[in-house]
Amino acid sequence: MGPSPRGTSGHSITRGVSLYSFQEEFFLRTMALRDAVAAAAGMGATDIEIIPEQSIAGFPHVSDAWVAEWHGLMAEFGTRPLAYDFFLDTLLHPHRRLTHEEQVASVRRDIDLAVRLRTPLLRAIISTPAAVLRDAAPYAEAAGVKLLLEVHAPFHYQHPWVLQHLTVMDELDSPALGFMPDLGCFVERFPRVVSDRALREGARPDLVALVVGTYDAHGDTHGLMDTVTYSGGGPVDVALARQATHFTWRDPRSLLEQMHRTHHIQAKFYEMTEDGTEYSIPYDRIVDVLVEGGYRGCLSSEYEGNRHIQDAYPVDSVEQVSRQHAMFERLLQGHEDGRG
Amino acid sequence: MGPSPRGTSGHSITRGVSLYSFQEEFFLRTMALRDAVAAAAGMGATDIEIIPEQSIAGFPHVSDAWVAEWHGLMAEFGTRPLAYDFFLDTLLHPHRRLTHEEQVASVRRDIDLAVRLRTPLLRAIISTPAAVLRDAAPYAEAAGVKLLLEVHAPFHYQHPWVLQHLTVMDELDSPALGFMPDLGCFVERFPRVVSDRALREGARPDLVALVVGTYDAHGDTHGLMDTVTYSGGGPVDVALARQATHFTWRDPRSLLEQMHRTHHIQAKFYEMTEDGTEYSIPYDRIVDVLVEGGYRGCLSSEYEGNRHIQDAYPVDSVEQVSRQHAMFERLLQGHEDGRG
Amino acid sequence: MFEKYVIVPGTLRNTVAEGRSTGYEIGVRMPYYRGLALSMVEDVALTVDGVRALAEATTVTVHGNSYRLTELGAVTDDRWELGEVAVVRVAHPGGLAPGEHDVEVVQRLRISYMPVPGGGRARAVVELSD
Amino acid sequence: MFEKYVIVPGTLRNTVAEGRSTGYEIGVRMPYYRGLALSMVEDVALTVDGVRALAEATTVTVHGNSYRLTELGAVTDDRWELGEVAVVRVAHPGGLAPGEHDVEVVQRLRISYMPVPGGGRARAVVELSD
Ligand SMILES: [Mn+2]
Ligand SMILES: [Mn+2]
Repeated sequence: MGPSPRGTSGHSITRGVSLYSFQEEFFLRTMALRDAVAAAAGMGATDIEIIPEQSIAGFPHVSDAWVAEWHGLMAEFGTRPLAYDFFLDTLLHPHRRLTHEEQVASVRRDIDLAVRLRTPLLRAIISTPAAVLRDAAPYAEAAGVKLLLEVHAPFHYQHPWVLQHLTVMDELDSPALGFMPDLGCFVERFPRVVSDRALREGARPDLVALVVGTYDAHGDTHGLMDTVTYSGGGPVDVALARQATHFTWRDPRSLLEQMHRTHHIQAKFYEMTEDGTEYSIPYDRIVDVLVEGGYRGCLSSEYEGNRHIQDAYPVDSVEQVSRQHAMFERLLQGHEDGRG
Repeated sequence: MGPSPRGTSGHSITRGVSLYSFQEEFFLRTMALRDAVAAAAGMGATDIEIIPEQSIAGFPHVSDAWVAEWHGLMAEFGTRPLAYDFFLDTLLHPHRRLTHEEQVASVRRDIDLAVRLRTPLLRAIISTPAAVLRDAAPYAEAAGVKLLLEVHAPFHYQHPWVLQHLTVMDELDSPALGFMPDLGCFVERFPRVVSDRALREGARPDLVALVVGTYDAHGDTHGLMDTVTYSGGGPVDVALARQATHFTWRDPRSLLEQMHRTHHIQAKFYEMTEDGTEYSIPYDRIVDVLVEGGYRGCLSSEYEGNRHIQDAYPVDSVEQVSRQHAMFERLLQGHEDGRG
Repeated sequence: MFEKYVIVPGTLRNTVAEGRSTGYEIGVRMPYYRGLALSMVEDVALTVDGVRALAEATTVTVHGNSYRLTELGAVTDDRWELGEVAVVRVAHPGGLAPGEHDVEVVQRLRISYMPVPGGGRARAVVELSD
Repeated sequence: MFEKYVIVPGTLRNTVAEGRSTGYEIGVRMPYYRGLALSMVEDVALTVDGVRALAEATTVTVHGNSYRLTELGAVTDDRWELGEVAVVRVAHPGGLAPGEHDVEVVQRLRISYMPVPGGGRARAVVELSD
């Protein structure tokens, strides 16, 4: 069920696409599911990650016809279903939070659907309480799927919230629990698609330079909103400063800490440039770390640049994801001489 | 004009009180200016810091009679006027920011009044732009007063905003510019007056323990609000998590970095316990650092606990400030054997 | 996110019953990257030419199913799908005058993993269609 | 900060002109530790028994000087002093009924050094005085 090692090659990393990447086209109905799978296959991706709440009208009621179409597409394009991203709507009702039992039931519902879609991995959204995964784990184990906590910025393996999950994982020692890092944790440079949009919306160039410069120097973003306010910045400037506190940079080697529990990776990106690199995330060093750690799993494209350019530019998610896959291929190639 | 060294003693630190400390009593009219000065003198403080916008009705119009009363009080109680806290209302008008010239004029207005009150030191609020202090410095120099930027949490001497001020200070090399650290930068333990109030307002004890524990371990407060949300916390819990991101802890030795430009210190505190220590700020180590650095100036009490207990308890600011001064005396005594 | 696509041009119309204009309607998308049960749609506030529609006078229609805005909180078994153009109707006797109108839509979404409300604000000048 | 002291008990009264109740008034303090020029007082919104007073119907009086709430933005030469009990008056023909009322005051202050508005919300049950 896991990705298959490539025999003589020096790594065991496969390439995949999360359909999250095509949210712009799905939203505007310019691409349908078939187009998306065809596009992924066309760039040599073998693995498909799906967000059912995005791709399946009528969710959580999914017809057998829809499931049959899904598997038909996989067969037709030679791809395999790999991951299923679930949400957990603890605030479903206006005046009360879902009980623990209702939360576990929500995860079980998603496991049932994952079994139908044949996705062996489930993305547990970072907000999922450790106790909920603990109590859903036996069901997942019986179903032969894994529940993988998406470790998303600003979280990390020493964070109090993630430590609660680690405690459960240590106690339960279940093959059904693990992690799925989102590479948005490793934003080394401030994404220029974000600062460029602020400029289009009237941000002051000197304040944009201050925010970007502070972030890029990995300086103290505490008080950055205040600094922008004191400098006479307006709402757009202050919002940019706030965004600088939402991105995080940490050493990609921190991925090694839980490599034995890492079964999937969401390869978040904001902008693949024309020269084939990601503007803000150091994919070259990240891939080196993954190979060094013996990561066996998928790099699953998660394009999130559309929201930052859609106001002014046409969005071409397929082109962006294609560039990322060309980069993956180039970087993985460097490890296919058996030295990994 | 500066504090006078104590001859054979090992330090040159004086004790003062900022009238900010009596905000509860001023607000409720249970103390008047005379009571406040008498209280300060009664605890052996020699220096008085005033916030004119708090203590002088009719500000910025201050009568000669008021000024005469002020100096009369100083003479009567044997205290001296030391510091004047100015604000800078850049947002005075609803739809436009004060121009640079208007901001400089606002500081000059405060310098003029400081001369009348004979306070040689002015607290420049942290939001004051470096260019405003640069252009007000000659006027301050001529008036024989100093404009001291209050370095308040979350700021510090490496912060981009403070670096702008350091650049101006380096360029101008004026005796009229310097710093006034607020010891609220050194909150080592989460103030229990804050967490206790959250509990009174219905915060969940386990979440309060999480927030306090994370802060006290000097852990990552990034994502703490999210963690509390994911754990089912409500608005009071989330607000407490937000407060944990507003307090800062850093090594008191960082005070040494700009000691040559440090001419005053605001001795912020939240709670003096019955055993005579501040609950959250390590005053013992701070005083050691100040003596080591040869600080010549005042420790000016700034009690800020009232707002956290006023909902449930009677506020006794005089008792709190008295305890702080007993602590100052004890800690300074340890350096009066000439070893400093 | 998706602010630009929230207000759908060409969908502003007066609603008519028995030959009289009873109000107006407009097509609106949700600014989010997945569908959401309607119970988590806390508000869809329309303001046309500076006049804010009352929640009590507003209904939301998704794929043919109509709900009062004030009753959405109970609707856990129907969803506003990704990119779906919902029809938001406002009872406003007399309807809108012909020509262009300044339309603002403020949406508030209860997103379980966010400590602050989701949604957003969109504004556009829209011509009344027949 | 100071929320507890914002609404002053014993100050809720009907205002009377020519024998008729023209509205009501109440004493209110500003939740801040210094005085502030009135131009920075962005809002003092009173809600009594769930009915929100219109800004246009509200005046604020400090040390004998009365201003319309909607015109405070221009008042840079008068201040609401620390702890001063301002009188907030609302034109409301007929006034309030005798007995207890649920009073809420929401203040918004434009504090130059804060990236978000200052002020706050206070609520209390207050008995109408004669
Ligand atoms: Mn992700
Ligand atoms: Mn201070």
